[in-house]
Amino acid sequence: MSDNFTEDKISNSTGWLAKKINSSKIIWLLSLICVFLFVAEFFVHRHAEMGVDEYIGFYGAYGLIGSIFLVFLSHQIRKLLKRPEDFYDD
Amino acid sequence: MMRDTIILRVVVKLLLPVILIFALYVQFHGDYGPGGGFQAGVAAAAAVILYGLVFGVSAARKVVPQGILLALIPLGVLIFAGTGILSLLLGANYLDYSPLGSYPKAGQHLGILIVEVGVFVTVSSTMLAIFYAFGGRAEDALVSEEENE
Amino acid sequence: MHLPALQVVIPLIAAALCALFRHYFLAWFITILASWLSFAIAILLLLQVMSRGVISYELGGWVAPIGIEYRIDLLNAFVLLIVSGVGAVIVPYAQKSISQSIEKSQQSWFYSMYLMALTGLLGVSITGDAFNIFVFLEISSLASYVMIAMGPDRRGLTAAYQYLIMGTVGATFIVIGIGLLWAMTGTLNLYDLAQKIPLIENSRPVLAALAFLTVGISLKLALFPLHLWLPNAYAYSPGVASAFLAGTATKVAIYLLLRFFFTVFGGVEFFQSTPLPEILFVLSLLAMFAASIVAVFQSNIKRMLAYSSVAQIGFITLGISYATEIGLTGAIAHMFNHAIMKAGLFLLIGAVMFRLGSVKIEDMAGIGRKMPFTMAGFVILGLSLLGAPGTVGFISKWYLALAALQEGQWWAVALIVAASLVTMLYIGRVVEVAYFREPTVKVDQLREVPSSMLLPSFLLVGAAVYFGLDTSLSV
Amino acid sequence: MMIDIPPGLILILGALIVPFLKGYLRGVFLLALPILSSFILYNLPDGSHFAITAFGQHLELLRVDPLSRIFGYVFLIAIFLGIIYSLHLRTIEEHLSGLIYSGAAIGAVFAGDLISLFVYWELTAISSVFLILARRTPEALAASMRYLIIQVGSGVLLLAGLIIRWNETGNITFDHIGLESVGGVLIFLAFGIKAAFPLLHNWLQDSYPQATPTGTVILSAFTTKLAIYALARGYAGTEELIWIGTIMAIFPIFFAIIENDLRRVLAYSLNNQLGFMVVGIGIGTELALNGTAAHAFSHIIYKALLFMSMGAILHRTGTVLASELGGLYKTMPFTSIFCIIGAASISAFPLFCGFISKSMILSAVAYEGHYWVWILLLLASAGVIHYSAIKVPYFAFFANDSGKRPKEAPLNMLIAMALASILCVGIGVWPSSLFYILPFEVNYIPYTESHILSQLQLLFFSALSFAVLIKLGFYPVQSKSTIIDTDWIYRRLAKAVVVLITNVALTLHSNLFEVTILRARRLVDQLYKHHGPQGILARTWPTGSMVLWVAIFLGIYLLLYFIKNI
Repeated sequence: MSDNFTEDKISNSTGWLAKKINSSKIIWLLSLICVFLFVAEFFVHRHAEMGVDEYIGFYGAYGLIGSIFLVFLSHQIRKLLKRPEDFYDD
Repeated sequence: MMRDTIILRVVVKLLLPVILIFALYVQFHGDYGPGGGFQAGVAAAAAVILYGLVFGVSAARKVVPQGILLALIPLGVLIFAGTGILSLLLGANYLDYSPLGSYPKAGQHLGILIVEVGVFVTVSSTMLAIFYAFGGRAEDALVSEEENE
Repeated sequence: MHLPALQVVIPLIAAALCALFRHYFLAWFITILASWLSFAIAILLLLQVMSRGVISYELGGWVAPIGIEYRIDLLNAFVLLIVSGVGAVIVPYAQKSISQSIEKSQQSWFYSMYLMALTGLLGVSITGDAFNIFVFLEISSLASYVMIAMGPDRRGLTAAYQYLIMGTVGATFIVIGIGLLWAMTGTLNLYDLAQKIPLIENSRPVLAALAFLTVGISLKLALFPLHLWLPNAYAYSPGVASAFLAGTATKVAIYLLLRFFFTVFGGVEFFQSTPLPEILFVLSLLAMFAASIVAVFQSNIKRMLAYSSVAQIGFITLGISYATEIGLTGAIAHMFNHAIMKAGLFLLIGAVMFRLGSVKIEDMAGIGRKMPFTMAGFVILGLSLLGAPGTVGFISKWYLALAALQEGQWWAVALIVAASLVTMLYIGRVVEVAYFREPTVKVDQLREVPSSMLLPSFLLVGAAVYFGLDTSLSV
Repeated sequence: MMIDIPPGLILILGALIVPFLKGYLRGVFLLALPILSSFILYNLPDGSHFAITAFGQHLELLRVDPLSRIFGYVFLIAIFLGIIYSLHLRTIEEHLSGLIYSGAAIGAVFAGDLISLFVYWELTAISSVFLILARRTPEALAASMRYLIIQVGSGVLLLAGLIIRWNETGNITFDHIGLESVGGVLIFLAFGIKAAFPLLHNWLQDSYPQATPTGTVILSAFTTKLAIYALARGYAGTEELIWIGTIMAIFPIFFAIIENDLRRVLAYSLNNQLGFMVVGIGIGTELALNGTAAHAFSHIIYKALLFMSMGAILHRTGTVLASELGGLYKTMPFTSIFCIIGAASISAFPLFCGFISKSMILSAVAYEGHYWVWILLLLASAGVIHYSAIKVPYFAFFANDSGKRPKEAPLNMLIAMALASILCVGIGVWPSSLFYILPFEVNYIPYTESHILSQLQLLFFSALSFAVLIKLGFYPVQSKSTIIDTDWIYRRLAKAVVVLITNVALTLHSNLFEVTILRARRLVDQLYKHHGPQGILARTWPTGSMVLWVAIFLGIYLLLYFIKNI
């Protein structure tokens, strides 16, 4: 029952975040911040701890790639592990 | 019940005093030789039991009533244990009769006699009580059977 | 000074007085006086032994090997404490329970027998004379037969009869053993025997005596598979008698086993040179499992507890079979603990019987709500029985496990734990019925038992918890 | 002296009074207990204060040192917040259970020997299960039983380990234990279960989401952090912990990303955060242990805050499934803000408490040169923002509007969340306040330009990837489902095996049983036939058999005793 309920409401929802344009705006905003942070790195004294992090943009790149990697791997794991809701019948 | 055996009845009547006296002999001789309250008690009880066997338990019950019997059993124990307590009170160890008399030997004589009396009372009355319990049942059953006929 | 004599004589005289006056209330009153007095004496004796060492008391002033000697060391002072303690705690409870289940005219006899049994058990524990042990053993046994026969259930008679036969066989074996020893050494004093036996300990009669004593005592302590008399005897006797016997009789038999093997027959080396440790070990394990499992399937809760007693005795003898300091500590501690727990459990079940009139497990549905204190006590003691930390049961099982570990027997530890789990099953069954089922109409009308019954039970419950935390006394 | 009362005991004893109080009085009393307890703890100097002798051993019930002190404080804060959060409850079940549970955990933290630790260890297990049971659903009942079995099992392992250790060393003081002996390994496993080591972790995700809204808040604080404390005390510097912790930090991320139940997501993230602490313990340097303690401290607060916000949602809407929520920010603005503060803390945004503590652990790893561990933990940090920091608030409060318009959370819940938020930000802004109570002296500066910048880069690029993946539809769709974890082993595999064995055994048993019964019945019939209708002889038969047994035994004993002599 509650499933239908969710589906129905999506179309006529009026939330700010639900609007396509707004979600694009958020992505633009985030991208802007990221670019800013990337550029900022040229002006800040870098203090590398591990060697690999002295490359410019290491943290950003690692965050981006690592996250995407995690999500894609999750997809695969999900295929493997997902079961119907009432799988454990106890 | 052996109502019809006259010989038995007469013999038993004759034997009873002898058995009782023998019981007393065993009782008091226990101090010096084989014997003592236990054996004497059994012998004395045997006398009454014999009487009961021949003349019927109800007759025996008239001689030694059940109520008295039930009181005698613990009384004997009390005599026995009380003597011990008495010697405690007189400052000796439990069941050490020495202080009971004027000199230790006399005390010991007296003590053992009293204790043996206690044993006698308890043993004889217990034997009798057991006899009453079992013999009485058989007789009661017989009586009720006769009534049914 | 004369405490050792009084320890035995007071209940004896009181028993005679009860029988003499034959008034139910007076008898109860005498019983309560006598039992608490002897408890006090036992405490004093233990304190004396602790401070001054072994006490020896010569009856009738005769010197030891000839006369009868009462001799109290730490071990039997402790047993005296257990027996008189359990004996004393039960009496206040008895009045209500007995007046319900036994006719008025018979009640004084019950109290008399109760005191006789107490006399006998105390006598066995205190005396240093082998023949005296037999005499007192018979006194206590005969009194117990009577008590069991006075049970509310007609099956009590059969049970008492069986117990009579088996008890007599056991006692006869013991007296044969003692007789053989006497024939070989010419003495009946335990400590005198202990001096003389090592010289001839491999002669046939001594070994035969040992065999007779072992079997006789095993019978008395209900060592598996010689326990067959016990379940019925405990199940069909009056609640008070069950509690008293379960708490004391087998414990005294265990004391005898310890006394004969470790005092008379020259201690640990001799014990280990015999095949007894192995036999005891195997039988103990069998008892722990077989009897526990039988207990699980019982529908009568008193029979269940009786079988549980057999299993718990298995735990005790297991500790003895190791014959190490830790093992014996565990065994003696468990002896003490089991006395408290089982007496308490039987009292509480007696309380259930008092109100419900039945001890069938299925009749007890939902009783936890109607008799909250009784069942709470049951749960606590049950937890103790299965060895939950914070209760006495934990302490002794702990030591038993340690003893097993000391021998490097990992699997034995696992078995101890597993047997405790079986215990959990049968206690759990009762708890499940008592708390998680809807009360039946009959149960719904019940109320809690009077405080004269609750307080003694809770004294034992309290003891089970207290000694579980403060282990200075029992360890 | 009043000061010598163990702080944990105050809570436990106080709990016993609670049932007799009503209304406001109860509320005041509940709140007074942790305050009183904190006061006592504050005034306790370091050292051992309350020792008894039992089991022939010297038991130290109240050993205070800097390591136990910080856990004591944060546990008291946690129960204080938990009580405020649950003040609206009319039933006392959860209050009682929570108080005893926290009291036991605090008692365990101050236990100076393994025996008292064991007693408290089991008490936490037994008292906490009521927080799950109080939900009163069949699932909660089943989960609570699984939880109880595993928790008690951990205690049994601890007991076994401590017995062996006692046997080996004769010493039961709770100090460094190490993995050198069998006992040490068993105790390690016992701690490991409670710390939710990989493969031993699943009780956490299984049970916490089943508890009541308030129950989860309280549960999340104690059991696992107690285990962290125990590990830090007994196994600091144990190399194995570094890799265990790293795996712990990584693998829950996958589950968290695909899990639909938001409280279970948080449970996985709890596991992941524990991984960081376990790594810290494994490193074992002063900085690492400081980091672990600090991370445990801040983690208790922000995880409680997150669970509180989810609890508020559950309280108002009856569900925390991501697939059924969304758009709640409109009617629950405060809860949303608090949730975001918690999310910012867990993802270690600068100016929030997680930033301080996680940085300490990462730096400790870096200083000791564990290159791969560092790389993987960094990945885990990036992952945190995905599943915990963004996913939870996003699906609950924003995302697609579910149309649900619940009321704002009750006032007491808001107050609790506000206090937790203040603590999160407070520690983030003034880290020295936390440093003051850490076990070792601190000379660590969290806020350097370089550090802030790299952390922000990591977080924002991850956030960007989240936004892009959502937009492109690559992010796993949240739908009702069950994700199998190691609980499959005991909920499915073991069940199947047990069912199989039971069936076989039952068949065997019933066959055997029938045969035996049949035989027994025949025997009885025979006897009955032979021995008359009254069955008098039938009754004496057992007595005879008993005597037979006695005779047999006598024979055996005689034989054995004689043989011994030949």
